[in-house]
Amino acid sequence: MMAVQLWQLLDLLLAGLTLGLGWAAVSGPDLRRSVVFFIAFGLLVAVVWARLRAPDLALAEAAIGAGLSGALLLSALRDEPDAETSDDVRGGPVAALVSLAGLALAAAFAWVMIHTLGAADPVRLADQITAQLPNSGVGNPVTAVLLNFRAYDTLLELAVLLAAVLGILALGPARTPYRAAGPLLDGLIRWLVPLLILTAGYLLWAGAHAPGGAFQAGAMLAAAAVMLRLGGHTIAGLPRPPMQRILLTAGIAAFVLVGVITTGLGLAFLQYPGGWSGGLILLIEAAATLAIATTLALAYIGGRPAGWVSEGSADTTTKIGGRD
Amino acid sequence: MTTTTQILLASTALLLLTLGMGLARAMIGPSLQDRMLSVQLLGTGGVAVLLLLSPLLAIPALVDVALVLALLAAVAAAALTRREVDDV
Amino acid sequence: MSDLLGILFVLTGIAFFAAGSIGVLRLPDLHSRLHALTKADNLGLGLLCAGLAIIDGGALNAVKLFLVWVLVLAASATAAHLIAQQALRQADK
Amino acid sequence: MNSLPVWPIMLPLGAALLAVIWPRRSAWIGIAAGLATLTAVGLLMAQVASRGTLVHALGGWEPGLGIALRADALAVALLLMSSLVALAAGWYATGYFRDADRQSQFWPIWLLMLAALHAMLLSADLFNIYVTLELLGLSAVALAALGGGRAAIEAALRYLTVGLLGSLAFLAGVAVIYARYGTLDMLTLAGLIEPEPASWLALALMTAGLLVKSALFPLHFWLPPAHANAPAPVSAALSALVVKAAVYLMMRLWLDLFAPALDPASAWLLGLLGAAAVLWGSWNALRAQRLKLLAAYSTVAQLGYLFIFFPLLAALPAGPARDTAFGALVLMALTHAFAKSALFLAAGMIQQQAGHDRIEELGGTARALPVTTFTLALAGVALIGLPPSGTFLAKWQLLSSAFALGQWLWVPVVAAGSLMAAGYMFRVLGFAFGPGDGAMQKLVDGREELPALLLAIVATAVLGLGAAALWAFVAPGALLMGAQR
Amino acid sequence: MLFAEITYALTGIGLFALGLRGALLRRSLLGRIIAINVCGAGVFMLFVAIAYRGPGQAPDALPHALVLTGIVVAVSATALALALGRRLRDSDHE
Repeated sequence: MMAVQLWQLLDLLLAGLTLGLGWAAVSGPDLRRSVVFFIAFGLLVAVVWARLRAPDLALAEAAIGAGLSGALLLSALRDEPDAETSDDVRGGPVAALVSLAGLALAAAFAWVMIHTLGAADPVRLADQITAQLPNSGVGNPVTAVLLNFRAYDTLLELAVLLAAVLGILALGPARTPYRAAGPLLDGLIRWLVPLLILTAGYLLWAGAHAPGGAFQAGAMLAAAAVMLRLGGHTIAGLPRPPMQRILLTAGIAAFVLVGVITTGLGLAFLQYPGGWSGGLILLIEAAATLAIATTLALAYIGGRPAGWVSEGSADTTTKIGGRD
Repeated sequence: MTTTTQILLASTALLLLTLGMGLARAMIGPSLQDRMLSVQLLGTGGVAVLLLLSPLLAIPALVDVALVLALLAAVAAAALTRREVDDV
Repeated sequence: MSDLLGILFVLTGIAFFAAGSIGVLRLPDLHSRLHALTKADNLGLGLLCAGLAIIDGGALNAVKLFLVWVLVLAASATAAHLIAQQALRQADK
Repeated sequence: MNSLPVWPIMLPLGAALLAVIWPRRSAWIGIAAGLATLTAVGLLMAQVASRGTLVHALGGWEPGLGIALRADALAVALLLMSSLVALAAGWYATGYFRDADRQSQFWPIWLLMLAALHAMLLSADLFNIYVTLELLGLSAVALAALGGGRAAIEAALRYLTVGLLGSLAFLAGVAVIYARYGTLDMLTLAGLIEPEPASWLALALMTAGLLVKSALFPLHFWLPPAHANAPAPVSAALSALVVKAAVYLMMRLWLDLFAPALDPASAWLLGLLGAAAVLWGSWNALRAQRLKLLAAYSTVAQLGYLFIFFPLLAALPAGPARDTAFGALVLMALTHAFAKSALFLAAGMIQQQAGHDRIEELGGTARALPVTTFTLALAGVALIGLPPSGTFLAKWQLLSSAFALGQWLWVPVVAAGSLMAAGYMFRVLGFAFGPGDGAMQKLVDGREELPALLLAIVATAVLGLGAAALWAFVAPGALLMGAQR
Repeated sequence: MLFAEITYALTGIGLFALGLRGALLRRSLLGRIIAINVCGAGVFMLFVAIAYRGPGQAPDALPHALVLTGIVVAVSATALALALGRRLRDSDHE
C-alpha cells in the first residue's frame, strides 16, 4: 500500500517537473533561457520514458537530446545576437484569446481521454505483437515493429531524414568550423569518440533482443561526429563527399533492395522469407545506422561541406528562376 | 514490496525534488553559464534517477540509458563554450 | 545486511546531491557554484553507484555502474573547466 | 500477391537515391523515373478498372499489425494526375534550372516529394499517413526554398512551422483513435468508429491539421507567399498536387471513415469556410500585382470550391446522385491540378524571359511568347469554368446538386467566384496582348513552352471531353470503405 | 484505469497545449521551434502513456515504435528549420 502511494508521489513529481520545464521552455521572452530549459526538458522526458517502461525511447531521447539536438540549438543560439529580446512573445488580447483557446482544448482533450482510457480495452495490438514476435526474427518487440511489422514506416522515416538533409545541403555552405580544442577537451574527445563508436556498435547489435537499434546507434555515431567537430575537426570525421552521398542513401537502399527482391520472389514487399528475417533485419539496421549517422552529422554541419559540389563551380548560393 | 525498494523509491522522489530545486538557478541565471550549470546538475541527477529506476522497475537496460547519458554529458557544455574560427 | 549498507550509501549520495543543489542555488558567484556542483554531484553519484552495486550484488552491474561514474566524472570536470574558462574570457572583455 | 501498388512509390524513391549518388545524371534519372512511374500507374489503373480495389499487405502481415497499401479508383485517379503533372513539370524543370548544381539539388528532393505523394494516396494506415504528411511537408519546404531569395526562404520557413503544427494536430488525433479503437488500419476502423466524443475529438484534431495543410480559409495565410516565391516547376507541384493531397485525406475522413459518426450538418462548417475561401481568394487574385501571386490566390479560391462539395455529399443519400456529385468533385480537383500547373509554368516562362512577372508590365508577351500566352488563355478557360473544361461540368454538377438539396447559399458564391476568375484572367490576358516595350527576348527553344501547353490542353479539352470515362471509373468507388460495413 | 497512465496522458495533453500556445505566440524562430518540439513531446507522451499497461506488465510496443519514428521526424524538421533560419539571417546581412 505504502509503495503504491510512493509511486504515485513519484509520478506526480516527475509529471509536474516535466510540465514546469516545458512551460519554462516555451514561455519567453529570453531565448537563452528557453534553450537551456528545453535541453533540461529533454533529459527529463528521457526519465519519463524510462518510468513508463519504454527503455528504447529513453535511449533514443538520451542519445538525441543530450547529443545532437542540444548542440544544434546551442549553435543556433550563437546566431541570435538579440537573444534577450523582450518582444519575443505576443501580448494583448490575441495572447489572451490563444491562451484561453489552448486551455479549452486541453480541458476537452483531457475529459475525452479520461473517459476513453477508463472505458477502452487496453490490449489493443499488444497481444498480436507478442503472438507474432517469434516469427519476426528478433526478440525485442519494438525492433520487431520497426524493422518487420511496420518496416515500411521506418523506410519512409529514413526518407524524411534524407529530404531534410538534402534541403539543408541545398541552402548553402557549411557553418564556420570551430577552433582546435585545448588539451583538456582534446583529451576527452580522444577517448570519448572511440567509446561512442563502440557503444553504437553495441546498441546496434543489442537492438535485436534488448533495447537499442539503428536509430539509437546512429544517434551515438552522430554524437561522436558532433564532438569531433566541436574539437575543431571541420567535417566531423565524415569521409569524402562521394562516399557521403552513398552513405546518405544506404539505409533506404537496403530497404528498397530487400523489398524489390521479396516481391521478385512472389512475396509481399518486405516480407522476409522464412528463416532470413534476423539476418536481413541486421543488414538493414547496419545500413540504416550509417545513413542516420551521416545524415545527422551533415545536418549538424549545417550545409555543404567542402567538395560537395562539382569541381569548377563556385560554391555560392546562386539565385535562379529570375530576379526577385 | 520490500523495505529496501520502498526506501529506494522514496530516495528517487527526494532526488527529483532536489533537482527541481537546483533548476531554479536555470530560471534566475543571470548568465548563460549559470543556467548551463543547472543543466549539468540535472544531467548528473538524471543519470542517478535512471540508475535508481533500473532496479525499481526491474529493467536492466536503464543502466545502458544512464551510460549513454553519461557519455554525452559534456556535449552541451562543449557546444556552449567552443569558439568558431572567426569569433573574436 | 548488505542492503542496509547499500541504503546507507544511497542516502548519503542523495544528501550530497541536495547539498549540490543548494550550493548551485545559494552560493554568490559562478565559480563557487561550479565548485559546489562538481564536488557534490560527483561524490553523490559515486556513493549512489556504490550503494546500488552493493544492493544488486552482481559483478557486471557493478562494473557498469563504476563506468557510468567515471564517465560522469570526466565529463563533469571538462564541462566545469570549459564553463569557467568561458566566463573568464567574457570577464576580460 | 499483387505488388503493383508498391511501384508508384518505390520507383521515384529509388530514383531519388540514384540522383543523390550521381548528381551529374540527375535530370536523366528524374525524367526516366517519371516515365516509369507513369507506366506503373497506368498498369495499376488497368488492374483497378478490371478487378476493382487492390490491397497490398506490406511485409505480408495482416493489416493492423502491419500496414496495407490500398489502391481504389479515387486513389488511382489522383495518382494518374500526380504522375502526369509531375512528369510535365519535371520536363519543364530540365530547361528552367540553368545551373547544373541547382539541377542536382532539385531532382532528388523532387523525387522524394513524388514518392511521398503517392505513398499518401495509397496508404490505408493512419500513422503511416502521418509519416507521409511529414515527408511531403519537408520535401515541399526544401523545394520551395530552392528559390534562394529572402522572400522564398521566409515563406518556406513559415510553410514549415505551420505544416509541423498541422502534422502534430493530426498525430494527436491518431493517438486518440488508437487509444479508443486499438488499431490504425483504416479498413478495420471503418467498421468500428461510433458516434461518440472520442471519434469527434480525433476527427476535429485531424481535420484541424489537414485544413492547415490544404490551406482552407482562414488557414490559407501561408500559401500565397510560399507558392508565389518558389521556382516555377515547384510552385506548379505545390499548388496542383501537394495541397490537393490534404484535400484527398479530408475526403477519406469526412466522406468515408468518419461518415457514420457524423451529423450531415457538420459538413456545413467546411462548406462555409470553402465559400469564404472562394470569395477571399478570388478577390485577392483580382488585386494581385504579380502573376505568380495571382495564381497562388487563385489556388486558395479553387480549393474553396472543393470544400463546398462536402455539405452536398454529406447530405446526399447513397445512390447515383451522390456518385455523380462525387465524380464532379474529383473532376474539379483534377482539372484544377492541370490548369494551375500550366498557369505556374507559363508564369515561370514569362518571368525568365521578361525578368519579372508584374502583371501591368506584361505588354508584348503575346508577340514574344505566343505559345505561352495561348497556354495562359487555355488555363484561364479551365479556371473560370468555361466549356469545354472539366471545371464547367463540375460546377454545373455542384449547382444542380445545390438546387436539388435546396442548399441555395452556394449558388451566388459560385457565380461570384466565376465572375471574379473571369476578371483576373482577362486582366492578365489584356496586358499580355497589349503593346510592349520589346524588352522581352524572343524564345529560342520553343520546346520549353510545350509542357505547360500540354497541361493546359488536358485541363481544358481532355478532361472535359473525357469526363464521362472518368465518371464511370470513379463513381462506383464513391462509397469507399464505409460500404464494407 | 492506471494512475500512471492517466497522469502522464494528462501531462502529454498539457504539453501539447502549452507547445501550441507557444508556437502561436512567439515571434522568434528559435522560440517557435522549441515550442513545436514541446508540442510534439506532448503527443509522444500521450502515445507512451496509452502503451503503459501497469507495473510488471510488458507495455504495448506499437506506440513505442511510432514514437521512435516521430522523434526522428521531429529532429529532421528541427534541423531543417534551423538551417532555413540561418540562411534567412545571412540574407539579411548581405
